[in-house]
Amino acid sequence: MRRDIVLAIVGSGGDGVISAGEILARAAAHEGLNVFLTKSYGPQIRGGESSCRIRLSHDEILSPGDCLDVLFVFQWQDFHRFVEEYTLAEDCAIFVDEYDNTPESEIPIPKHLIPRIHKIPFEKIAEEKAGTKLAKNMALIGSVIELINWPEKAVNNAVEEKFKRKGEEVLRANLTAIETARLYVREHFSGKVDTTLQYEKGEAKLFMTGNEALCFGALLAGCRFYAGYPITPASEILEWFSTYMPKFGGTVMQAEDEIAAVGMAIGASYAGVKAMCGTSGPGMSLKTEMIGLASMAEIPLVVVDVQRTGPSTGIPTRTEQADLQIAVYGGHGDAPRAVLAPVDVEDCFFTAIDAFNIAEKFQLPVIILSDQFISQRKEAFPSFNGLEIEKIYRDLANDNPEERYQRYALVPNGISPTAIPGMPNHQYTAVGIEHDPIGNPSSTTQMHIKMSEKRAKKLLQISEEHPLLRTYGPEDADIALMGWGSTKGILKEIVKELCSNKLKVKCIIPRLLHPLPVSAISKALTGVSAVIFVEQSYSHQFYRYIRAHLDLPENVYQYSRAGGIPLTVGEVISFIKSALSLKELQEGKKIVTIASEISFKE
Amino acid sequence: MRRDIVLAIVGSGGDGVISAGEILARAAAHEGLNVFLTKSYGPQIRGGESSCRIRLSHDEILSPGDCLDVLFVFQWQDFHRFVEEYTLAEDCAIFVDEYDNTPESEIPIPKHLIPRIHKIPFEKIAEEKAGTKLAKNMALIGSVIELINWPEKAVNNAVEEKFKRKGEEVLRANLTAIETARLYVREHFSGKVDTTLQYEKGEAKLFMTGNEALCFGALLAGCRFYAGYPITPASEILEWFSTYMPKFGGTVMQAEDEIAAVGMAIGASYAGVKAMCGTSGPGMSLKTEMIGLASMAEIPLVVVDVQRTGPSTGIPTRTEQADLQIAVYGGHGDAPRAVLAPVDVEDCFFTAIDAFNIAEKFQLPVIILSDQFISQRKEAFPSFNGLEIEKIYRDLANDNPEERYQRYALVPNGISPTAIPGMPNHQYTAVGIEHDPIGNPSSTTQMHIKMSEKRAKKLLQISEEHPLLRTYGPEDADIALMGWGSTKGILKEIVKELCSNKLKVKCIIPRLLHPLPVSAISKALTGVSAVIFVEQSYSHQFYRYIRAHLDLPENVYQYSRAGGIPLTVGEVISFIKSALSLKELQEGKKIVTIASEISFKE
Amino acid sequence: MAVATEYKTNLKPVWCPGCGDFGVLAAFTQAFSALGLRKENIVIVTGIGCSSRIAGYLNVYGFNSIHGRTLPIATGVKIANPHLTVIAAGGDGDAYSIGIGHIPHAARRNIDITYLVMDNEIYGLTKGQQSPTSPLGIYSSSTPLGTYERPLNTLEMLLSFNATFVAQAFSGDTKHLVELIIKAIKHKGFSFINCISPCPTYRGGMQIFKDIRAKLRYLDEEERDVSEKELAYRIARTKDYIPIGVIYQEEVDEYERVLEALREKSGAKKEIGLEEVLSTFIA
Amino acid sequence: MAVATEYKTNLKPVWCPGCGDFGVLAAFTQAFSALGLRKENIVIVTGIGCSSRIAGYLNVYGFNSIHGRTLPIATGVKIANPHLTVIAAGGDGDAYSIGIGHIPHAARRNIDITYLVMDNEIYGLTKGQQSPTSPLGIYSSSTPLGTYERPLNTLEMLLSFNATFVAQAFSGDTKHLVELIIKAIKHKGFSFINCISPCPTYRGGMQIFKDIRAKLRYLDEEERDVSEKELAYRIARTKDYIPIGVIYQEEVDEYERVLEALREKSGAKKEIGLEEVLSTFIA
Ligand SMILES: Cc1ncc(C[n+]2csc(CCOP(=O)(O)OP(=O)(O)O)c2C)c(N)n1
Ligand SMILES: Cc1ncc(C[n+]2csc(CCOP(=O)(O)OP(=O)(O)O)c2C)c(N)n1
Ligand code: SF4
Ligand code: SF4
Ligand SMILES: [Mg+2]
Ligand SMILES: [Mg+2]
Repeated sequence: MRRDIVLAIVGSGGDGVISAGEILARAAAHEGLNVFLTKSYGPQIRGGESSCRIRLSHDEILSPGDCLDVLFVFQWQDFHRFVEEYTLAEDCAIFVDEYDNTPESEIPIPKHLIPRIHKIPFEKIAEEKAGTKLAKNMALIGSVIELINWPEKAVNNAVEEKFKRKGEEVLRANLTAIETARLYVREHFSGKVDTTLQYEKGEAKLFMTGNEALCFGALLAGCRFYAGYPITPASEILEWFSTYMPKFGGTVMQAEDEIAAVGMAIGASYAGVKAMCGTSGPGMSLKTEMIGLASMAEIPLVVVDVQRTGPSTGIPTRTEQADLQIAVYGGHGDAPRAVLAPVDVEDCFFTAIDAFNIAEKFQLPVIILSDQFISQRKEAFPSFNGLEIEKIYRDLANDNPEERYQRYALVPNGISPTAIPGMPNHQYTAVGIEHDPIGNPSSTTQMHIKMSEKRAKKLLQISEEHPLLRTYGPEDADIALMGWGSTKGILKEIVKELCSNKLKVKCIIPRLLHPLPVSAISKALTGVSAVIFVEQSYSHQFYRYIRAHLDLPENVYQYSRAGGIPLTVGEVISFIKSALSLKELQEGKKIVTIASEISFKE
Repeated sequence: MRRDIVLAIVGSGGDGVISAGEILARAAAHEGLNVFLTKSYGPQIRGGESSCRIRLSHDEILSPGDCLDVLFVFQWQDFHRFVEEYTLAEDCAIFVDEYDNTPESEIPIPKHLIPRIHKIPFEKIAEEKAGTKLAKNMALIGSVIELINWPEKAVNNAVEEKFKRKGEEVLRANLTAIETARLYVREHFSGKVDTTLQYEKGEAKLFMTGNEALCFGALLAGCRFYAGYPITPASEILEWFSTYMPKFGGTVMQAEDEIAAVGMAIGASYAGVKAMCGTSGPGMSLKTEMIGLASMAEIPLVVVDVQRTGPSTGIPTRTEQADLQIAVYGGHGDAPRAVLAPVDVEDCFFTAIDAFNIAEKFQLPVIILSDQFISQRKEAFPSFNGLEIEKIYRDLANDNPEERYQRYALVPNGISPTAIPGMPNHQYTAVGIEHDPIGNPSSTTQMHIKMSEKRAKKLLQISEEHPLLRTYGPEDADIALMGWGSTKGILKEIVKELCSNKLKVKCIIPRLLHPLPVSAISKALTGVSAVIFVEQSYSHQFYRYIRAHLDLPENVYQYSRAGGIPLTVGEVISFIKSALSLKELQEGKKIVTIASEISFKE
Repeated sequence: MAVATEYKTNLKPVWCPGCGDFGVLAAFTQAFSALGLRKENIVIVTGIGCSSRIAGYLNVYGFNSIHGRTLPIATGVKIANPHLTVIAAGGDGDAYSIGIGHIPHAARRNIDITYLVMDNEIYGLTKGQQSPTSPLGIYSSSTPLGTYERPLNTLEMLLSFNATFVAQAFSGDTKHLVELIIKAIKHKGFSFINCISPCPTYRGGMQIFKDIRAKLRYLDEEERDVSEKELAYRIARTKDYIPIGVIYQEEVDEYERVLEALREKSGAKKEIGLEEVLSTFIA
Repeated sequence: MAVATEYKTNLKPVWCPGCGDFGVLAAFTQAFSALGLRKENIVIVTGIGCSSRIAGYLNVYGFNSIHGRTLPIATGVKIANPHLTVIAAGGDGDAYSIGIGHIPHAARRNIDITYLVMDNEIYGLTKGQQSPTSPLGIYSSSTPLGTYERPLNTLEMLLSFNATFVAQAFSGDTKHLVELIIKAIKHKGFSFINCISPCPTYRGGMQIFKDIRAKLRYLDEEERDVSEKELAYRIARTKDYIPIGVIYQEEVDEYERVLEALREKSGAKKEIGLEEVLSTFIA
């Protein structure tokens, strides 16, 4: 009996792998289980390999799980594409369609696991019971129900939901395929494989992708204008808003390019509507000039960058954390902005709200650094019933100015009350040119210094008022793992793992990346003797960035792996192990003595 | 008698201020003097205030000079615009046109300097002797010759050169105006003002702007394609090449925008021609996506960014050092590039050559960070007679590959021999998508890691093979000033000044900013107990960048002033003084004891 | 109702004496006054260039943005608040070189903004480089041997983009320009005016005003069917004279109206609670 | 002389079964073969999109660059080495949305490259969002209630840019496409082909091939004066049929020739010493 199980389903185009995965995952979320769903595809635009991986647990799920406990495959030839990401557990159970006749020598898994392969006649059941092999994913669903103890009722409901429009007959055929497979499996594998999950049912959970959660957050924060240009993995934001934004009286624009998209959002925000635009790396590169304009003209703006593997076109369908530098430093001149990073699907919701509040309160551009891993996976999390959201709107100028209205007044905190078109007596010109308090162009050094200071003052306030720092693990930890964004999951999992091995380890995850909450992080680092940076960027962008702003303890290690598949718990733990014991050999320090006591599960 | 003099001429539109300054400066350079010429204008597009400032010396000139020794003004009303940048020396001499009748209370200079004002009838002489007040700048030239001991013959030659096309009569009238003014000044001021410069004549020097020197360097390095889009202060590069490039069989393109400009340069380079594009901040923001492409596709490329005051449109005619971050970090993903910064006009020439050599040798984009201060001023420097230039061209693939040609072969040093269209049997596809050695798209994590490593390897080699570090001052200095680019001049001047005050100070100026030559800098920092960063960026971009890569000594100070007028020696020295004595109060350290001995000239 | 001068700020234009853009500034103020528009309900979005400085000289809401991006920003403004009168303005470099990619899209959306391009056939602010409308063979700072790229025919181009209002004006004739601006603002949808606005400093001196004036032909919009596309093309393509007036106009639903219809279709309701939205995503 | 298949690499296209782009790939190889071009003397520059993947499938020099920037890169290539046959290719999103700003300038320069746009009226690679050529009212991933922005007429647009060769093809008729590509490559100057190349996956299924075929009308280029602009506009603007063939062609000096003349005018000499250059700058 297991409390946590990881399974994958692999097939190609017409196999219905993705819809089977979706049905299963959604059903589990309905029963209050924790679910973590990722999908992966081959390079063909259509009809190529496709797969999904589901982790299911009664307890908190922090990562997709390093190894597969259960694998379902329709044909082995489709599996090649996924060997990198689908590592099999030693005690795994593998189920292959009976029709597959790949010679053993060509099965792309470690030889010693071949005996763990079992056959199920998915296609045959489909053909016989549903009259079409298209229903083989239903046979698979039936097998999963039986093998894993998946919530049967919820699954059947989900199947009904899906097929009810296609008529009673189709639905019945599918349900029969499910039931037949279930019975087949019970007959053949009962007691022979240990794949049963143990859990208690709970209240139905929300189940969505990071992109969807982000859209919800934005909508709730009051966003009523979204402009985007299609790009993987941010297109879903454009598509989601295309459906929902008009319902809320808002507007979504598919702009002609990313520059136009951010320009439209700036225009809408200037005119008083909370506005957002979204993209991935290549679009982010194109938006830098406009982000500088928003910073200079002091216009609230939210920009989402759903990072993918770079540079250039890179690998559009894969994840990476290498847009940190462009988010923080992209743009010529000193152009203050804030950068936030959500740490999981649910947090995409809250980050969007934080982003709008910061943008509005401080009148500057805020960049949300999401990534493919967070944005396209689905997670289940409790519903937000009764949640109260603080919604901030920019400070508006007094209705009756006595003198000429000063849009860029040099107020003590740097945040001068703004006006929006339509407000009488406050006509002003927003400018990207350096300017005096009124907004008239000024080219004196004195004015430039004053205005640079005005704009920069916002940063100090943001990091003090919204430090948004997350730490997990014991306060008096000896070792701190530092990471950001989507690596939160594995870092927290590693902290749990190491702490259960008697180490005192915490992880420190800034959700506000820029301005960096230096004092909050320094506080979290008090007493820490070694810091291990974990990130998914070949050039250590996060480590370099933190170094530039923070004095670090003496012992610093970096695990920086280029993007592609997400970091695994295993690879990071083995790095930590070797880093710390290396240290032991070299210096024999305290932390190392502890490290040598660790019994890593490898 | 002086060895060094700083003068300024101030007027408006029709006054001929700039042409007078150009004639004087060029004449001085002809006589082998050191000259440093900057110009400054009011906001009007035409006909507004204009001025130029000339520093003249027998010795090396490192900066425009903090204070004016001599000031010429046609009307005081024009001077308002320049009060920030034209600080008067206590012992200055001021010459105003007799016609100006500004009441004393409205003269925009410190009251106690009013007595140092003298009147010269520039306009009257012009009207009477040349028959037009347009010749008043000639009267000014005559006065300068006499007052400062400016090389008369060379000036007259320059004037002849300028007017010979307008006929004998015009020329004579102008020469008469010069001569009359000269005699007037001799009669009225001889022995009364101390403005005479002492120098020995030498060989004629080269005299040009930084933009021009950069163009020369590029041409010499073999650049035969330039694409630009007009932008202050980089337009002169486009304009210069428009004249010279066709003469050399090359091409210059005025592209439709900055993205097209860099795209064209990439295309030309891909096809085998050394290519460059140039811009300033806003254009740099637009080019980031393309620079990432060049990095990924491994195409040699030189991009010039002549920095101006930012962010956004900022102050187009003023200088700043705040594009460091976008140069080094601009672009999504990990996209290796090199960043070089020239330190003076002459160095623009060598930096262009270094840039092309690095771009070609390592097949990546190289960014040259010039700035308005370097690029638009003119300096005199010795001719390059007999100079031998090393010109590197990219490593080309073997003519007869046995197997399919691998453009992105995983060779040990990461620099795979390239091919250019037209070479038989080497057809390949250059790509911005992650790829295998052949160039075929690949989305595996393994391949991405390998290719990331391949591209990053170049950086290590660049900083080892081309550290391009400049230091001035004693090797065993206690204090190091660190700066880059156009601040070199004042830093070297400050080093001289402080060393002459018994302090042991050096300055460290990396010309290769990225990849940072960490070991060379660390070596230069050995034994240094305090580092003072001096830069012209409100957010300390240079300091942050260095911190991210280098461990610094315990005592670190930063003088980071926003752009506009260039940093002055005086403001930095007074910062240093207060920083070091502050330190003394706080900690009583060694360097401070020395500091207290300094007698600063303020 | 405000008089024309009230639409001006007291900021002194940086323009050269004789610059054509003074005429455009005057025309805008007169048109606003004639239309009785409230200052706070007008927004002018400009790019960068001499001409783009106009935003700062008008006492309305302004946005002097960056080079070439007037249209996206103006589009955002108009959509955010359709009650505003939104003007986009800039130079020929701003519009037809770096900014040209946005024009077809603003035109095909038929967003209700008025786009006035001050076309001086040169880059003024950067000191006289060629622009995409510079005629062949002229000497500019970037073409010391004369221009050699064929200029764009911008009227023809806008017609091909299916712009619903295409006109040409001359800033030397303020009165006529005022009339055109009024028509353009009244037009529902995207209205485009190519306003010939000479740069005496870098393109032809003061003489150029005379040269242009000599070639003008005022179009009579009553006399012909302005929605005749073939005729419009013929006028736009003529080399015999410089056509001034409305070249083409047709009625097509403006973008804001289309969006409103879309919202209705989607069942828009302005106030909606968190639960309502989220419920569909409960598994 | 190489046979058509030799112009193909052995990389398997990622395209969906039935994708129109297969026809374009075949046509290119046949045209290259028919023209007897050497593989190493051809360069194809593409952007990003399903269609842009074509570079990797052709055994010629290729540059699969970034989204929307084929023309600037191809321009650089051609100028750097005028002996090369330079093709730019991409999708309708690549060309008419993000990349549209480069087309008028390539056209007015009359740079000698062939620009072939695989127009499927949709964004294929990003999974089916609308493009600027999507007809009104179609359902796409980004327009769940149907498209509502009027599509561009790209032929009309290219005519207005003064492109010297404007044609339309259908990838379903490879033979005809081959002929057009040959004509386009032979044309001195900028040649443009809008190639209707359906996306059965996201835009109309396999049925769309039939629908298009039913509306085609092949133009007879012998029968009419292809340099008649008004006629060309009429053909481009027709709603009665889909015109296939050369819409317009005229002879204008190509850019490379203009540049060569400029070099001559400037007194070009290939080898020149350091001293010679610098001497003019000695004070
Ligand atoms: C991205 C960017 N590129 C270039 C510039 C420099 N620039 C400022 S104005 C201008 C063009 C001016 O020409 P035009 O738009 O015709 O306006 P005009 O001055 O003639 O009225 C240019 C290229 C800039 N500010 N930003
Ligand atoms: C700057 C940038 N923006 C967006 C994208 C994402 N993207 C890739 S292909 C594509 C459009 C594809 O449409 P099209 O050009 O018509 O080609 P097709 O796939 O239909 O052949 C987009 C928007 C990108 N790669 N780069
Ligand atoms: S340079 Fe030309 S466009 Fe600019 S203000 Fe002067 S006259 Fe007008
Ligand atoms: S999605 Fe459409 S355009 Fe792309 S390969 Fe498939 S059929 Fe072709
Ligand atoms: Mg202009
Ligand atoms: Mg397409």
